[in-house]
Amino acid sequence: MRTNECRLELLLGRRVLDADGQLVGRLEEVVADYRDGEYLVREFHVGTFAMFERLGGGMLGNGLLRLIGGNRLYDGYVIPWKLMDLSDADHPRVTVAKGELARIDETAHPSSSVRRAAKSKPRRTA
Amino acid sequence: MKRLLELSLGIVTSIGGFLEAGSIITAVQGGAVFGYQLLWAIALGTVGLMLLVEQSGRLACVSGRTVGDALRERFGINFFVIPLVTGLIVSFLVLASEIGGVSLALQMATGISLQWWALPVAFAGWFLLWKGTFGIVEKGTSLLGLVTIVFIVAALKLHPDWGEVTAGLLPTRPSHDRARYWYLVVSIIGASISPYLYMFYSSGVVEDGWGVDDLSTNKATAVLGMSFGGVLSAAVLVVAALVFLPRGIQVERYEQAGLLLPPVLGHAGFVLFLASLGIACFGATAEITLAMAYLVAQGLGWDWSENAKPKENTRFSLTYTVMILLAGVVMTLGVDPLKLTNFSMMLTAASLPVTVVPMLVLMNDEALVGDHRNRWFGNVALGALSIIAIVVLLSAVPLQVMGGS
Amino acid sequence: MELRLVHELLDKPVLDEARRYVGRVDGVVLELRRGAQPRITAFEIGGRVWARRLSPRIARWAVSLGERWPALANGVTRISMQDVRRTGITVSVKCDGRTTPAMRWEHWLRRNVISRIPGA
Amino acid sequence: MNATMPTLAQAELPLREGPPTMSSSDGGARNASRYGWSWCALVPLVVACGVSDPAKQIERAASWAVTTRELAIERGVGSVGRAYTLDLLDAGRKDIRKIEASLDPAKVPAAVRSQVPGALVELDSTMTRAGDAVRRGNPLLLGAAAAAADSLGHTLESLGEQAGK
Repeated sequence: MRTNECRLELLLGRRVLDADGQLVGRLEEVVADYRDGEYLVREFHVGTFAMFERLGGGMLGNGLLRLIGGNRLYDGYVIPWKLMDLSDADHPRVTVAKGELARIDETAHPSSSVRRAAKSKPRRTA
Repeated sequence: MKRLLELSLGIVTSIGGFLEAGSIITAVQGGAVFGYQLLWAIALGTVGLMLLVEQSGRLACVSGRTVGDALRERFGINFFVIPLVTGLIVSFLVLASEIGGVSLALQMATGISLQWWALPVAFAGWFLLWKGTFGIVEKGTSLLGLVTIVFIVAALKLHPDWGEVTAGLLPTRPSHDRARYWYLVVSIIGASISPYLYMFYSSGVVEDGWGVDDLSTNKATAVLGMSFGGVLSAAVLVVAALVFLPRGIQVERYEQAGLLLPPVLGHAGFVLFLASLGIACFGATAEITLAMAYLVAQGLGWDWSENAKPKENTRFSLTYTVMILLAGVVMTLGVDPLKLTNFSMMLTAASLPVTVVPMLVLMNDEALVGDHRNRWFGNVALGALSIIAIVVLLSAVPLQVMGGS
Repeated sequence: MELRLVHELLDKPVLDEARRYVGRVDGVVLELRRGAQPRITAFEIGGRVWARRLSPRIARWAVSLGERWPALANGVTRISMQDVRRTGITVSVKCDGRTTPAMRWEHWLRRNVISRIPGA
Repeated sequence: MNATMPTLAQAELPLREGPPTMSSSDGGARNASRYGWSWCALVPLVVACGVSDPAKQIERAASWAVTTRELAIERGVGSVGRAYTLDLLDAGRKDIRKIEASLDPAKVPAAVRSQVPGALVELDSTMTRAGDAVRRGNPLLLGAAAAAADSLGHTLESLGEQAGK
């Protein structure tokens, strides 16, 4: 494995800290664009269900929490590729403070129940 | 017309395929000790199974993904390993108890010990899977399984007091043997809602190539088929309540169940009981073995299909070969089939949350089922079932120790 | 065209050009480049790959298992993203599944085990 | 009791299921999480615990007495098979012997303590006589065994109730 390679499946669910060592959340999704024959990573979606953080970021856990209206608790951030430092695969870090990151727009979430909930409710501004 | 044929065949096969070692033995023991009091557990189990079969069928019709596929794809390998490992352990024990059921029926008919019958039975099951297609395995064994209607005939012949029977449908607290009562409630639920059933059913939907326009057939098969199956299981309990309870016969040995039908139907009753036990358990043997191979192949990404020739998907066909022969070997070691059946039913009930809870997420995932998602009713029912499954899981260990026969 | 790696690629079934079921996307390889967007170079299929996701102990056990039966060890199939035609519920790729290591186990069993059982 | 239960992996319930949490840095992209993945309902290896309560054991003996009577009657009219009858009688006698061995006289209430062992011995001999009758195919002997089993059933049942009080 060449040194500058890293594996998505091992990154998934990792806790991501920001520049000040604050917890941003767990890595949930990586979004890429297909441009001139290549798939290039555009952004990382990182988030946690605040209270349920200790329960771990299992996909089943997230799925269930989203189902029972967990998105009011969901604290999600969009991290552009530029701001993500993956040099140490065990400890992904964000190069800026958490406050400066854009929040995840839940209205674009694949599952419609999340989208509906997000639309119907004014966003909680951090 | 094709749809009507498919519908009727679907219902008939779910009737024939409903009873197996666990549902027969738990119903006989329940009726013999508590009369009609446990009918509500059968009703609850049947409704739960109806729910899960309809939903897993809908999942497969709409997305073309079986339950096994969806568990791996939606939740990743880290979670999938849990239903995989628990599913294999539990299904293996149930498979061994089914082979035990067939072997015992042969022992009761011939006097030759079931330990000699175990491997031939396992081999026969393997041969059916090796040479047969999905249709033969599911439809064939289930059509033969219609012999189990003898329990309804026996129940009607005994003229039960229908008032008391319906009273049994309401949950009541036991007057005696409290631990034994709740142990049987959990075993009955485990016997009716077995994960291998909806894994097998959803794989069957994909094998038969059902699509969105088969949703109505899927719903009818699930509702009508399972409810008739529930009636069958209730009939076994009613007969035991009317034959064993008044005489004070408690089922300590599997073979005692052979005395269930003779007082009602004479020699024919004895022969039909052996046929019912043997055929129902043989059908279940084939189904469970396939369900285990489906779970492994779908989860780990091997090609799978019972309709294809074994050499076309070797890992799938060798998986079921190893599973069924290994289970056959277990029964030759002299494991007591009654204790194994009760134990595996309890374990099945305890392992339910691992597959029922994820269904809540799968059936609401628009990427998978689109606008055929669960309506509020489906979610409330499945949510209630998940809570029951978790309560059952938490009560499994104490009940097994106190109530275990 | 947007691709959500976890939701539309990871763990999804892989079909080759003849729609043969080759395996599942067990891992996705990202190439980190200084000052440029990370590139998704390939995805991998193989027991060793998903074993590593469970825990290092299981990963080591899977590797040692592979060394003990080299014929059986189907190794790791790496398929370049250039060959990916479509993603979503399934991932279809432009290559012949039969030549990939993922299917090696299948062929080995067919030659050495299944052929010995009549009526396969 | 010949049930050899298969041992089940004892695994702790994973409080945290799913991908990794705090990862220790022992180098390499080590998947740092540690969770019990072969979680299967914490069921320990269970040897079905012997029913030690004397009242229950006497009831079990009463159940076998009634089973013997039913068996003799059904065999008499030819409803059940010969091999089946002998097989069930044999299994019953084994169970009766197990009850005899595990019945602790101290636990049995004084009122019934004297009668129970005798009843069990008589039940065992009745079942043996029934077996011989079946082997010889002698309906008279079989009828006698059925009657004996019937009366034993009643006595054991009443002994069981007294023991239960």
